[in-house]
Amino acid sequence: MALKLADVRTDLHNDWCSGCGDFGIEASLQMALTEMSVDIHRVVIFSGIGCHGKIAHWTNTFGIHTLHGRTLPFAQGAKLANPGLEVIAIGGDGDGYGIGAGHFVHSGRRNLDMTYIVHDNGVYGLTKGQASPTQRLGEQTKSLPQPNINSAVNPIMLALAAGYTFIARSYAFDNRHLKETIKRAVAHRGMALVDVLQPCPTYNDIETKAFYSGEDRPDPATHRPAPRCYDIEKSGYNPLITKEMTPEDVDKKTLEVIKISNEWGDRIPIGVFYQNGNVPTYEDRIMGRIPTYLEQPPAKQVIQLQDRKSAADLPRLWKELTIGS
Amino acid sequence: MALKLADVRTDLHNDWCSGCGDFGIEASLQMALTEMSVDIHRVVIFSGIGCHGKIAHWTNTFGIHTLHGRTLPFAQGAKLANPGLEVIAIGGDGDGYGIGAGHFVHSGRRNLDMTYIVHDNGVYGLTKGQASPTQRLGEQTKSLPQPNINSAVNPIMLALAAGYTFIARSYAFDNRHLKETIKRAVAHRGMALVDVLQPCPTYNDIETKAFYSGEDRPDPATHRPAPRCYDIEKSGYNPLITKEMTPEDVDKKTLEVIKISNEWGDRIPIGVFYQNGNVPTYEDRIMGRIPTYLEQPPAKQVIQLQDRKSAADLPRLWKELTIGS
Amino acid sequence: MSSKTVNELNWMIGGAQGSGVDLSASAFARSCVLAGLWVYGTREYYSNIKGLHSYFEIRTSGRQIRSKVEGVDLLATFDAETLVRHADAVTPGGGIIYDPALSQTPIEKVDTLYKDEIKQIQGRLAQQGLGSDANAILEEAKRRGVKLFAVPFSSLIQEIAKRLETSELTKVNRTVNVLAVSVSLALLGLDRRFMDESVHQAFSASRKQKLVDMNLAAVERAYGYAKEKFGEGGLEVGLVPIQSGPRMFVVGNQAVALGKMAGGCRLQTYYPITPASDESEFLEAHENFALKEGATKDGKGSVVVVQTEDEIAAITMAVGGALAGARAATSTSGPGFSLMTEGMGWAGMNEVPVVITLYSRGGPSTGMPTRTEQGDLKFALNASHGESPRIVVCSGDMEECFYDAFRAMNYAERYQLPVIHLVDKGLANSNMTILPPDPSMIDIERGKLILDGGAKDGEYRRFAHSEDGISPRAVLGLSGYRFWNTGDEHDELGHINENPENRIRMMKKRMTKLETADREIPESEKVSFYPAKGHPDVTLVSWGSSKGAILEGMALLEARGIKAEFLQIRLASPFPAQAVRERISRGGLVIDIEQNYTAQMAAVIAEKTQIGIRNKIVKFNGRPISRDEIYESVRQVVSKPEANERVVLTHGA
Amino acid sequence: MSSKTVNELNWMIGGAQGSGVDLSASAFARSCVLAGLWVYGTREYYSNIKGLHSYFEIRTSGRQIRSKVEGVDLLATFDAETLVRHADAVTPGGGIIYDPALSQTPIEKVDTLYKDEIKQIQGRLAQQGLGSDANAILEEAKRRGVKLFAVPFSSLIQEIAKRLETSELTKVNRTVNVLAVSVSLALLGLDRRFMDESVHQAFSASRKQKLVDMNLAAVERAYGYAKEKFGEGGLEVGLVPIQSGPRMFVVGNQAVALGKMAGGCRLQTYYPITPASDESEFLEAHENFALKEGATKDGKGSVVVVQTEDEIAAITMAVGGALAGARAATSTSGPGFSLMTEGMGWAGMNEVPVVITLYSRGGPSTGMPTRTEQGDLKFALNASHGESPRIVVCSGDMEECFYDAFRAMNYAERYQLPVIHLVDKGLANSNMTILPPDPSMIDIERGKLILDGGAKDGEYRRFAHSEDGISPRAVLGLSGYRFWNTGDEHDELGHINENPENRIRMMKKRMTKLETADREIPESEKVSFYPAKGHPDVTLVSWGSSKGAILEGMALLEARGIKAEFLQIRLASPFPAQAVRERISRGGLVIDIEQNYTAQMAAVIAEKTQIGIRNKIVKFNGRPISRDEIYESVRQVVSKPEANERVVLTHGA
Ligand SMILES: Cc1ncc(C[n+]2csc(CCOP(=O)(O)OP(=O)(O)O)c2C)c(N)n1
Ligand SMILES: Cc1ncc(C[n+]2csc(CCOP(=O)(O)OP(=O)(O)O)c2C)c(N)n1
Ligand code: SF4
Ligand code: SF4
Ligand SMILES: [Mg+2]
Ligand SMILES: [Mg+2]
Repeated sequence: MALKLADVRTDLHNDWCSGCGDFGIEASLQMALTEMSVDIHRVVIFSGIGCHGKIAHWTNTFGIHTLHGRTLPFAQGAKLANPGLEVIAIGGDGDGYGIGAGHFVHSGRRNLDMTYIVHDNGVYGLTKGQASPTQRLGEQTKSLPQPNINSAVNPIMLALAAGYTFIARSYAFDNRHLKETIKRAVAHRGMALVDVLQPCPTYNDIETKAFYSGEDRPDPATHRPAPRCYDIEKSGYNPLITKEMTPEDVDKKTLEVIKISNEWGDRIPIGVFYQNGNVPTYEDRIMGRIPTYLEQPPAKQVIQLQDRKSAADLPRLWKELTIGS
Repeated sequence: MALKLADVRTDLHNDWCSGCGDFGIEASLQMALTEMSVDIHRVVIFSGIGCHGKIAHWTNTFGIHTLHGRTLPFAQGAKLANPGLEVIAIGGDGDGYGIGAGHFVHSGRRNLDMTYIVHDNGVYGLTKGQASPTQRLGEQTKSLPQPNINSAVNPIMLALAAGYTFIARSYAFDNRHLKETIKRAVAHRGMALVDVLQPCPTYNDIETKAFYSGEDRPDPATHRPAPRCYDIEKSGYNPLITKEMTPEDVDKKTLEVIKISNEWGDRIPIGVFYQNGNVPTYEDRIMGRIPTYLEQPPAKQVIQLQDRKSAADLPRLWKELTIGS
Repeated sequence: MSSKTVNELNWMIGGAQGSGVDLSASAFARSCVLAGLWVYGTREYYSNIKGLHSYFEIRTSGRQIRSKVEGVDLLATFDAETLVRHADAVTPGGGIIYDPALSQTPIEKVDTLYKDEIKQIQGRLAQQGLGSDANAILEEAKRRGVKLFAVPFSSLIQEIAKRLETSELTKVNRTVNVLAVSVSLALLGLDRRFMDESVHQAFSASRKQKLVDMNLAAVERAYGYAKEKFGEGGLEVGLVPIQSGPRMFVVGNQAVALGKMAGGCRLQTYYPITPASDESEFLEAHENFALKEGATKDGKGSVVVVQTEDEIAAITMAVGGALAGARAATSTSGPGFSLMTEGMGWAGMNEVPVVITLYSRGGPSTGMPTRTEQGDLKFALNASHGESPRIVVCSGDMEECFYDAFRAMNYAERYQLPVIHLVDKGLANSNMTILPPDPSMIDIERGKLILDGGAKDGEYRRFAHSEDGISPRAVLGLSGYRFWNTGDEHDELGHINENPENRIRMMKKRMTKLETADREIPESEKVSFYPAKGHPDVTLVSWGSSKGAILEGMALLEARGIKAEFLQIRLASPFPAQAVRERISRGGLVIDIEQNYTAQMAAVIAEKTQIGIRNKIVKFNGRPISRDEIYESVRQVVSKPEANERVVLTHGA
Repeated sequence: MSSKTVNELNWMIGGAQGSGVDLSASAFARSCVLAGLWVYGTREYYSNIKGLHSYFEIRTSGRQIRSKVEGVDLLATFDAETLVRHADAVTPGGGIIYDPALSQTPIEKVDTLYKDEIKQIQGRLAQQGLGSDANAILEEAKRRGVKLFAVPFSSLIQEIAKRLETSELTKVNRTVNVLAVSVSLALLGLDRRFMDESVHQAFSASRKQKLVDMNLAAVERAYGYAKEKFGEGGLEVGLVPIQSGPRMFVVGNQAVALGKMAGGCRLQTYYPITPASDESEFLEAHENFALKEGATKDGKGSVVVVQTEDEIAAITMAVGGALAGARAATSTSGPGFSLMTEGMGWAGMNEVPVVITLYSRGGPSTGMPTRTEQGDLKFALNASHGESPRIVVCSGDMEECFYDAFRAMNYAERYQLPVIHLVDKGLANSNMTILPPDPSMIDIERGKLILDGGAKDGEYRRFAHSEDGISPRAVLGLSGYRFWNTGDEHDELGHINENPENRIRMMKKRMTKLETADREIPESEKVSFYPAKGHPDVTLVSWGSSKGAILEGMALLEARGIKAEFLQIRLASPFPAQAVRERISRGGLVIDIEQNYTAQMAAVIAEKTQIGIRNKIVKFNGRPISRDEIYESVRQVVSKPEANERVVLTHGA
């Protein structure tokens, strides 16, 4: 049964500021959900704390609105317990790259088969506009008393260093691109990052919608605004790491990813930067230890017998600890 | 007055396992301290929790043995309060790249003028040998019940992504190289990382001293072991980012760093990978806000008058809050 | 005008978060203050940036006031939601300002109301045979004797735009706030010049003359309209200017920030969190300040404010700064404090002076980030594993926010330990007029800090044993005073030591400091006692922001013949067991009043004095306690103590 | 042999950490167990990997024993440090095995002694007119009536090497442990075959026949040497085999791991920390296990153990797993628990069943990581900001470690909240023989878990109100039962809701679950009561690992005519106030016994019952309480209660 958008939306009042890029992300995510061939009952959205976090409530799937910065470990716990779930974790840039940076790094090292979408708006929205880790040094968005004193992180490079096997960026108001990117991220087997450039009209008066759509720089020919974001894949870039590639090829690709990811200003790259399906997922790795893991993951195990007694055959196990007979 | 090694050593019993690479690091650090032209009274060692952490007690400077993973924020706090201190933070790989990964990333974004030395032994030593974040996927050091299930982080690349402006690697038992690297790191204006490959004879039976010194691969000519570590700078690599370089040049250098940092196995690069003195330090940035910061940093401010009353002229400040007269 | 209650009223305005209601509220309050009056303002808002409902109550009076009251004398609205939510709070004889254009709005169309709320309101109206739109709400109010003042805001705005010959209607639209305030003040009879001045002060910072002009025009038009249509208005309350000396108009977290600055705080770390970050941002905005003459040559003082990556970094960075000799502090609220516990324990173990301002908001977990609560007391007292000393100070009003923040810096350094300064959101986000505090009331006391640091022979022992448990303290970089720190148990030098006897001495040393503090801190800083006139019928015990409501509630009780005394607990650790035991064992019927579910202070009292307080009044719906709730609930308890062991207060929208 | 005390002795061995002392200790214990005896073994070591001193005491008996005792009957040493540190613990009539080659070692050359310790020992010897080396220590012991057994370990080793014709002397050197144990057993008169078997069991896992042979040779040589030189030995204690049924020889944290497995735990997250990680590693080593017949077709069970990046991830990942329906747990000790408080609060707010095993070690901060303490009780009870329900279970012995771990999994799921299972390091690292616990004593109770999950019409309300506060619980992925969670206050569906009335109901709902738990959990799981024979002179109140020492101390007291009863508190939340009040108000002189500084349980009792326990016996030097300390200190208190309000125990090296 094909899902309609209304099926994946709750009827709650959405309290984001008007014009917020979060609306674009929400719409794209929800459209992706209707188009993906995944059983909607198995989808779980995890979100962090920040404006973005409320997306879990606006979306009509299981929705777990977690703690500031902790989305990823919560989400991984659920996925580990039941690998049959389709887990989509959603974070803010303060949430995910700021307080959550440690989890961000270590999630890459695990490579669980799940998706992480980050609302990247350059500010801490819900706490009234402090600089987030993606805001550049010396920039001064609206609510800052002084120019930003910290250098920015490059999430793409950080993800690469951490071991993410699918790394993409999209733009909140490029509905089509974002939706497709989310679908590809979910389809990827392994840990996928989608960094989404998200205008925050209330607090970020630098990276605005007008900035991204290039309203300040009309195309000389058409006189229409020339958007800053360009799709790297449309420009011929291929993010795929294949089995056939030599280590040198892989190195080369890695370097390309970083080079492109450093672009900013008049040309802002979006698209899939990196995709490597050849790294064993954490699920694969657990299977190496527990061969029955996928059929009987923690959440699906039988823990009691008919008579409610423990199903574990412990006396057998603790023979090794018992002396005398 | 020139310092002797004995001056910078305490007379406590050192309880590291015999053969531990930590001894090499301790010796190199202490030698560096005697050779550096820094006032020893201003030197403060901060360390984390792990075997490495005890180095703060073996060294006869101010020594602050902090919490697991929190060395960097403790150290930054002291440096911020008194930029006249020479702050050397020391961590373990579990401590610094594991639980402390978040602070690791954000310290790079600040670029305070200090040094961070990491004892990189591939294991959690003090808790009996669990895999640390630098242990490679599928490796199985001595005390692991199963091969390591997580991919390794590449600290060099992580540091680069985080914004460290001096990034080096050395080897615990290459005393001369390590000592010089530490001196250069301390001399560098900005946040400096020295990742030190450190054999843990007790728990890491893969990256052993024999491994690093290449005992398994004698040089065909000399029949002597051919060490795996090679000094990239001796091989003609130049880590310096100069003011004159174009953004393209910088990109190129960045890519080179990453490429080299991925080498492992028979050729393990050590040396300074990256050095960029042109990024304003956090101290510089504060000066942009508080012009008197360096002369009167928080720790040096006069907070009381002769009569012990508060030195702050608040009534002047709170005029803006007062109505009526 | 003789039948009017003069200079004693409660005004409310509401509207969507981000639409300028906060500006309105402060313009109203400022006008009153300029007229010599005293104000007490509270603020309620959702954890949301724009669009959800927020409202402000400004209580104003000819004498100093310290609490929220029930009942609104004049409600200013310009959206349907405010009308729907708050009309029932207006007292008979009071008034409602509303926009007639909105009166047809169906209640279910107010989509920022929760479904349950809509149902409830509709039910209430239906019972009275009323319809289900804003009009019904107005009708309901009218039936209760509330006066209605229709103000067609959009036509007034159009008039203003016309007069100013501007086409920027969206900008003029924003004057709706000033219009509502001005109509209010006109109805209350306050001379226009105060509002003019208030507008000047509010908008001159923006340096846009146009904005000032536009809003002045709005004031004029609103006063004109009110005079025209409502004449004297017929309200039973009014405002007249009076003579007053200087008063500070201050928000709770500003008072804390000022106290910290006075108290010598020079490094503040923080990670953004509601409602704590306002304090750090205020400090940052005032990072450069003047020193008194004679302090230094250049007279320049400063505080370094650092936004950290998380609260773990915030506390450990502050501790690092303190080790280097700076007076250092951090500010947070519950979730952040949870993350600070490990770092705080390290500071306790290493005897580092550091101040943690803990703004208490609705918990548990993310809870209700913008609502008030006193739910963190027992956590603050017991936070961090193992046993380490800490001082916990609880402020009850604006002045205490200032003085306690100052004293906290002193306590930390004198006793070389972490000090937790507890401030409820109800205080932190409220504003009120107070007499300017006097920083010279308190000396800066640095305890056993080694200030000279001349070259020194022999071993410096950072943790030297002493009778009072406190050792001379050197700071990092002090030549000749090298020391070590570790979170492990350590010897006097600070080196790891697991010897069992050393352990016993060191545990004792650290815990002894709390006994020393208990001995040295004067009782006046531990408890405040407000006696009844004559033998008390009831002894109210409480702490934190309930103070104002209790003090004013006591006056009402007394008027009804109930003599109440009040014991305010200000220091929760070391706990003033002796003082508390004496007071509650010789007073009247003891009632514990707290803004949490489990009556945490009562639990602490039971633990420390073995006296169980049977009667409790608690509130935990996230809204502050009002004077009238105190009055009513205490009366209820007094009338039948056995039947009212636990009274749960429920007021507040 | 008739004058010998048979099967009732305390043996000690010491040596540098990492030199195999742990192996020796377990070989000794295992030999005893194989001989049908019961053992209780404790382990003391530094926070160090190799080189610092560790020692083991193995108490053995013909009947089940449950505690540490003072006084060593036979001390086996092969390094100078052990001699220097522990010779004074040997009782007159006991013996010391030592290497004569070490007897010249000057005490100040033992560089792993702290300077203060050296000074103290030298002082003690000087007072007796003795020198300052190991010989003086021996002489001191001899004067006290201790028998000395010189064993030239290195020549024995050389003999063995010769016999085995091996040149790997470093490997043979390692047999020193087995030599020392064997000499001990020979002196105690235990037949060699038990030690042979013990060696087989210990080394056969390594699959190195050579190793087995080498150690068997050592056993033989040692027995031979002892017979030769010492004959019957003349010790006043001895061991003889007895008939016994099966006994489990288990370490505390293994008992917990087994309890969790039985209790259905299938996801365990952890971050390495002493002394908790042993439990997780045991689970990981047994991640695949068998199921009982009829459970599933393939009969294969498993537990996924995940080493996380920190404790914040450990708790939140476990919570994520629990949401998906797995029984999930995490294990940590103080520093890690400090980091878990925020995540635990979220679980409380969202009613997620999760178990946190909290191994209590010396605090505060890093403290004494390898030493025992009961310092985390009040923190566990109050951890996390705001007010959220939790159950806190405190285990007092091995069996309880098992059953409580099982029950904790049940409590968590029945009441849908976090359960903290408190286990002292003193228990976690001790080993003892117990009767194999019976998992079928407890049913798996999943409470209101929705198991069927058939397609369902209408809204599923995860937080539906109910009388007992507990709502039917669906898990992620259950078709037709979509739900939401948030750390914010929420409505029945789980969506954010700041309405004040909703708030009151939801707070009440969550806290009501604790009342429900209090009602439903049988008293036998809340407190254990051990009556005196006849009216008690004293009522001992305690919790956790002090239990064993108290029970055995009571027997000694009774022999001296002091009738003691014992109330063990097992559930600290919900607190069994009624039961405790009754017991302590009608018993004898009440004495609170705890292994912490502030007597935390006494504080909780005061809070919950308003009864202040005046007399306290506390210990906080990191070493476990012994039977004899209980005996002596209780006698002391009983003899003069007023003069002994707080007795601090100081034993242990
Ligand atoms: C531990 C903790 N610290 C701080 C906060 C306060 N807090 C709430 S939202 C937020 C920032 C959100 O920024 P971001 O993650 O970028 O999300 P956005 O609002 O921009 O979508 C913070 C710091 C919190 N909830 N928990
Ligand atoms: C919050 C916290 N979690 C866990 C621990 C336990 N712990 C002590 S040392 C250590 C690991 C140390 O490993 P690493 O940092 O690599 O240092 P090494 O011992 O290898 O030098 C851990 C996890 C702790 N002290 N604090
Ligand atoms: S503050 Fe910014 S991010 Fe948050 S809802 Fe408003 S526009 Fe969106
Ligand atoms: S365990 Fe490893 S790292 Fe630690 S002291 Fe021993 S050898 Fe060194
Ligand atoms: Mg953001
Ligand atoms: Mg390590």
